[in-house]
Amino acid sequence: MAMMEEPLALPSGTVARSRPLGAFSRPRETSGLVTWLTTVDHKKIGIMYGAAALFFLIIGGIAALMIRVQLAVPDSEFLSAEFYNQVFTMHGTVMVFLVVMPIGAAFANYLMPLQVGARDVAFPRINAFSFWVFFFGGLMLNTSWFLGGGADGGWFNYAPNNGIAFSPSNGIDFWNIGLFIAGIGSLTGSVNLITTVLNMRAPGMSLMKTPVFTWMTLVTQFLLLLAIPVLTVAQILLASDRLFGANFFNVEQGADPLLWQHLFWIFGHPEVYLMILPAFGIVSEIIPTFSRKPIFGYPFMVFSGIAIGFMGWGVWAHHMFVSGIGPLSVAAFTVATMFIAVPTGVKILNWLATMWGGKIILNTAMLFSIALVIQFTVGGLSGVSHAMAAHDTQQTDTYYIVAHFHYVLFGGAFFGFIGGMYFWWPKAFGYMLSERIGKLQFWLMVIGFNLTFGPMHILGLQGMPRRMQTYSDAHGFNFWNMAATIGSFILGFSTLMILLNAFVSYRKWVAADRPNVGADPWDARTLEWSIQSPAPDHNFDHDPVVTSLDDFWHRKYQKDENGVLRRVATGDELAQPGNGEGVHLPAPSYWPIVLAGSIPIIGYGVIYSLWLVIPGAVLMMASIYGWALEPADDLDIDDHHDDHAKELETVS
Amino acid sequence: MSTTKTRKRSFMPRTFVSRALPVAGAALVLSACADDKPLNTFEPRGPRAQSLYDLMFDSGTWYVMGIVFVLVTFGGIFVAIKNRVDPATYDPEDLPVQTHGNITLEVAWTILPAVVLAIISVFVVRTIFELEEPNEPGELDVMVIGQQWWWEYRYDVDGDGFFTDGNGDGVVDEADQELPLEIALDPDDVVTATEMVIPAGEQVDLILTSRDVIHSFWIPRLNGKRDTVPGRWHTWSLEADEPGKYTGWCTEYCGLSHARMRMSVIALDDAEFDAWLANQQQQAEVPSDPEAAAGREIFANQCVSCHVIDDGEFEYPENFAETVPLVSHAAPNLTHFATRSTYAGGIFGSYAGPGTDPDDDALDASVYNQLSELSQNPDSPDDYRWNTAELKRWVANAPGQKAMASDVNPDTGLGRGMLPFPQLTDEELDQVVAYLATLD
Amino acid sequence: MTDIADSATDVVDDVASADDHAPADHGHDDHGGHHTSLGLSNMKLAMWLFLGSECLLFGALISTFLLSKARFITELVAGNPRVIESIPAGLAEEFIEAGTVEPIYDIPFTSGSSFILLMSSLTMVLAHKAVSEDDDLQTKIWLGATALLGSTFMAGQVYEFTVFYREGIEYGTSLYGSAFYTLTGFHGAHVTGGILMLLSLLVLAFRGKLKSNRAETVELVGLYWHFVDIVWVLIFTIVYLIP
Amino acid sequence: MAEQTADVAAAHGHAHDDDHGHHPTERHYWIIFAILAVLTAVEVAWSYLGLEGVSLWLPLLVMMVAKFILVAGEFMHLRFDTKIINGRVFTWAFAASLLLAVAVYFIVFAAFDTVFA
Repeated sequence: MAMMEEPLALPSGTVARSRPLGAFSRPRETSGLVTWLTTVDHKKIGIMYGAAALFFLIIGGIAALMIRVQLAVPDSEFLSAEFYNQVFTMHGTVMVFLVVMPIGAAFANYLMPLQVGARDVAFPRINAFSFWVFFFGGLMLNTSWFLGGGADGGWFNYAPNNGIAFSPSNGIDFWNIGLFIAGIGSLTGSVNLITTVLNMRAPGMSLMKTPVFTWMTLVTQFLLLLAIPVLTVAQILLASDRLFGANFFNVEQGADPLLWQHLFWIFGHPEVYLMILPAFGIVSEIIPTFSRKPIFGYPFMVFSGIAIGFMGWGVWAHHMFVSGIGPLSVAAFTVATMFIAVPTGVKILNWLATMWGGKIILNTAMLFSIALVIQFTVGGLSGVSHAMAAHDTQQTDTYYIVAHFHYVLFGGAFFGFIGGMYFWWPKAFGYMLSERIGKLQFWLMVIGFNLTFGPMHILGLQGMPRRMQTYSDAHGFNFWNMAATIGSFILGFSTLMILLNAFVSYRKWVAADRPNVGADPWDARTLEWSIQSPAPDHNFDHDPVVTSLDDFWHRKYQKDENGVLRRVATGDELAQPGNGEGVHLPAPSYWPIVLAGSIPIIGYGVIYSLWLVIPGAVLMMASIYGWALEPADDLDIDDHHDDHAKELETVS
Repeated sequence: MSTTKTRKRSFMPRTFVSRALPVAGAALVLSACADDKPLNTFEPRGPRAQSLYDLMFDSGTWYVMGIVFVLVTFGGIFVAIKNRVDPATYDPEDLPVQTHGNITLEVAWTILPAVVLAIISVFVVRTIFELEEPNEPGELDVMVIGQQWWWEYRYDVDGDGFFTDGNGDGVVDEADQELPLEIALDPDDVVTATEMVIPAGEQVDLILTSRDVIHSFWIPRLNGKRDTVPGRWHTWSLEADEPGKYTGWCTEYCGLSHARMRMSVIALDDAEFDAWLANQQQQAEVPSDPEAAAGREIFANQCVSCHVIDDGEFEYPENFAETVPLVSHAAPNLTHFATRSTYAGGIFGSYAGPGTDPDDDALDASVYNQLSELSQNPDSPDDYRWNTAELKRWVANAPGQKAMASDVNPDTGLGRGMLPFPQLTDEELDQVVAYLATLD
Repeated sequence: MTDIADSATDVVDDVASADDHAPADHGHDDHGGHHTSLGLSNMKLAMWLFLGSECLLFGALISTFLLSKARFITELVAGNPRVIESIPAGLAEEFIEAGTVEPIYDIPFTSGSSFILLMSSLTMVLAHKAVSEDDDLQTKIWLGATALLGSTFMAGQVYEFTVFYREGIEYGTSLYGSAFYTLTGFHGAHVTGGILMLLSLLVLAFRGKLKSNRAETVELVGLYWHFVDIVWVLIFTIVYLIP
Repeated sequence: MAEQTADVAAAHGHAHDDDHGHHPTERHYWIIFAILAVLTAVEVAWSYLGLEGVSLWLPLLVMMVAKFILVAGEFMHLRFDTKIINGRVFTWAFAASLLLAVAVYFIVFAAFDTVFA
């Protein structure tokens, strides 16, 4: 418990004197843009992850709508083949790497430290660096639109079609380097978050007392930690081929193009789970809260999550059932893939069992969660039909697959994320989102989503291949494509309603001059609701001490002498006041953003001119040393914590 | 405690859910069974596709999926509606029974799906290996070569397995896979493009490979798909129960004109197939008609650096020497161009007339061998005619008709599409097309 | 590419080792020392996680090398003219005859450089021991020795590359060349990153700033350094000794 | 509450000792290094014996693994990894990743038929 009783050096709100640093002193601003650029606060970083993801969502969403417009009618000439190929590639890439993954990271960053009762993540500056390097990598990827066109190889960019001979523009280089850079952020982020979960939990919070969301974050980050390097290697091989004339995918030199597929999917399948598991964690918090019951079978929920993460490593070749890997491999991967349905099925049934016999408050967050359960089930079931390798030869690379993974990633993950936003919005921003707009959004999204992607099951089984710029009237795909296009516009509009809701609700809240919402507006269960909303900078005034799972709830409700649960206190009564006197917080820093900014310079240099690598590398080395030598800002701290500063004086 | 602001009971359109879902389900079944979908996977026309179709029913997978779907969907909605409380009037102390779990139940729903899946996987594994069974000796082998953005087929007519069994040990093995693609075929063997003609009722084994990037060969009503990977030789097979046209589509994303890389399989009855084969084994004739002869001259000047027409007279560039007489190279072999009903990667019809839409499966297989004759017969009751105008447009400016990267790669000598020929006059185009019409 | 990977490594390492003001990391309490859920240092945990991640990275690179080598030799033996053209005339026959690419390796030389890298692990661990005992002189000696041995190893690598290059094994000419240079080059980049960290520590040591309270920083750099050594143990056996 | 706090404090109070303190002696490190050097010498010698197949690569791999374990266990102090309730955290974090890497890439080899061909 001592871990939270920090040196009480700084009265909150006061800024420490900063030591001159040569280049930068630690930033002193308390408001404005600079606080965001230099923040090391996990909550601000989480919000920035979310904002960046929404920004990229708009790019990916516009691409999606362009695809749907193009496919609305047969023989359409809305987009050229060349541009269409870029659009669907970038849609997939942006949505996977720059939308779903960072929204997961947003929730993990914002919530996980609060849920484990920590004051921040283990390495706050690295956390900021992770965000900025992800964001700059994503921006760099998207600059390809203006620099000769986006990548055009599909989001998994199979070799040798990704080679310079078949894709001579720089699009795939941007895909490669941009994602490589974003991957650095994922990797450092995963190390950081795993360390936080494992090592910074509140006193008494054993691993089996941590909330399910935190567990899923842990599993997710382990998947990232171990999957990203495999993609990195694939990207290194590709970059070597494209930019430096290597031969890894040069068939004429005896290379085997399937190497790319193996490497990509060894990464890619864990990737799929690391996109869905955070949403599983989110609904595992929402459903118990609004069913007024604890999660059904907590250990099963945890272990099934671990099992999914673990089994995710043994099934990658089910993406390659038609690649010609041989019947033995196909059979082995079929069986392995089948059994992934078991832990996912356990989760679904446990969510239903949690609702069973509950007192269900059907608000927006809960509706989104229920929709996740049902829609993910649809995606899971079509997944089982893909796992049947023989039959998959009829389904893979058709719209049936497109339907499948959108049911998983949109109907599953994204619905969970939107539900999570409704649930935690008051915690992050201090005001409630409108339930009326929320429910409208929910129903529009459900209708739009199912109208968009439901017909794709039919289209796929009718034989419509994916990644088709156009189709012919004779194929008979017209009706359902038009339906999907109509659905996609409903879906696009309804997705943006979260922003509309945030704006309208905020205006109303301010106009009505209402105070910040209380600590615990939902009568919820986990530690983040035991502090004020919006969460104060320092999170917890003092260490929460945890004795059980859902500790906060058990402090509110206790059994009376008759064994009947009674509310002994409201959440607001129990909540920490949030005055945070004397809490020492890590000071903001310029170095994470500067260091992260140096990396894309190297990236552009690798693509365009190696000379540009030199200033990038110099800036990077300078930032690393600047970072390492940056003093702790609080001069009152005695002993070795101060020696950064002293050391700096001597060095500089 | 809850500050949810809803005053009214939340809107839960039971009617929508309870009506729309069955309707959607029915629509799925109906439209999947409709027979105007030439690529429909629910409409098997051959034993391999049939076994894939049956797999999902025999193993009970569709039923299990259906039951789980209904249980979770309606179970979830039912529980949500039945147990809901009105947040405006809900007393937070009115707590439900605080169940933490039920080990028996949870173990049961861990084990039960595992057992079901284990049973299903037995069926799947069996089918996987069934699909790999080769055809009988003496039946046809065809090599399928994917290329941006059309398909080449090489028929091992004499059955010596020349391209499948280089070391003559009767087995297609790794050593055979080292054979370069440019090797010439035996004189009896046949090379063609875009349309694969097979005998109905016979299993045709395919050897799949690619010249450039990964493609995937898929005739949905005959079998599932398999990728053609450069540098690798995969095996796959097709069998059509009845004569007919079966369309397909490249299904592995293969670059710019992926959407325009289509193909079809024409299954003919035995006699028709033999006639077709005998014709394909002939060399093309040097035309006597002056217009066509002029066309041949133009072809000799402009086209032979990519296209092969085997009439024994053409002089080809040096790097073609080893591949002539039969093999196509950078572009389709056109020796019997006029016998094919489609061209340009199966997106245009060479003939107009009943059922000639390239993407439609309505073409009557029994007229397939006579298309050329019918088109030249002004009294033809079926009114087939040579698609002269479209062909002229194609020859004049192919990249305008189909997205292509026409620049020739100096390293590989391969173009990735046909060049435009703006230098050809209208008259010359007429002559070229007239020449092509003689290639039957 | 290696620049970036290298820098990624630097970022994780240098930065992790310096970022010790995570809020929960200040040991201002009754007991002294770090207090974390597991009772372990955050930074050491992070370093081990990072090294776990590196296992997957080098695993993929080694696998790529082995697959490429196998494919390359198969093509050679099969007599694929394009593959044979891609390597110098004199070597091609030698390769085909041996069915291997081994003849170009200079095993005694590489054994020497492997030994040097192995030795640097010893000096590294001695440096850590010295710094935790506040033995300034030994700290400087062993850190310097480690950096020197690492640099010697790198010099050997560069020499080997130039020999190969002169023999005609170029990065772009063959699958084998690409795979070999990428694997060993990547390892070399990691070593270079380690040398930079060691030199930074050495500067601190000479400025009298490397005391036992920073033993953990030295240990972290040591973990990284030993890991790089371990990777070479694998590469040496798998790439060089087993044809 | 106070009672709970005390319990928790006790529960939390485990394993405060980091692994400092029981590091081996300098001599120990030299001995380990000597073993490593000998192993390397034997490896190189073995590769010169002209053996082929299993008798060549199996002993080499065994010696490689032995070196690996020695460096990780002794120089990287995994042998002295703090034992806390569920085991040795660093060892697990590293070994799990390592085993995963070995398993995954072995399967890749199997899929390429280079191991079992």
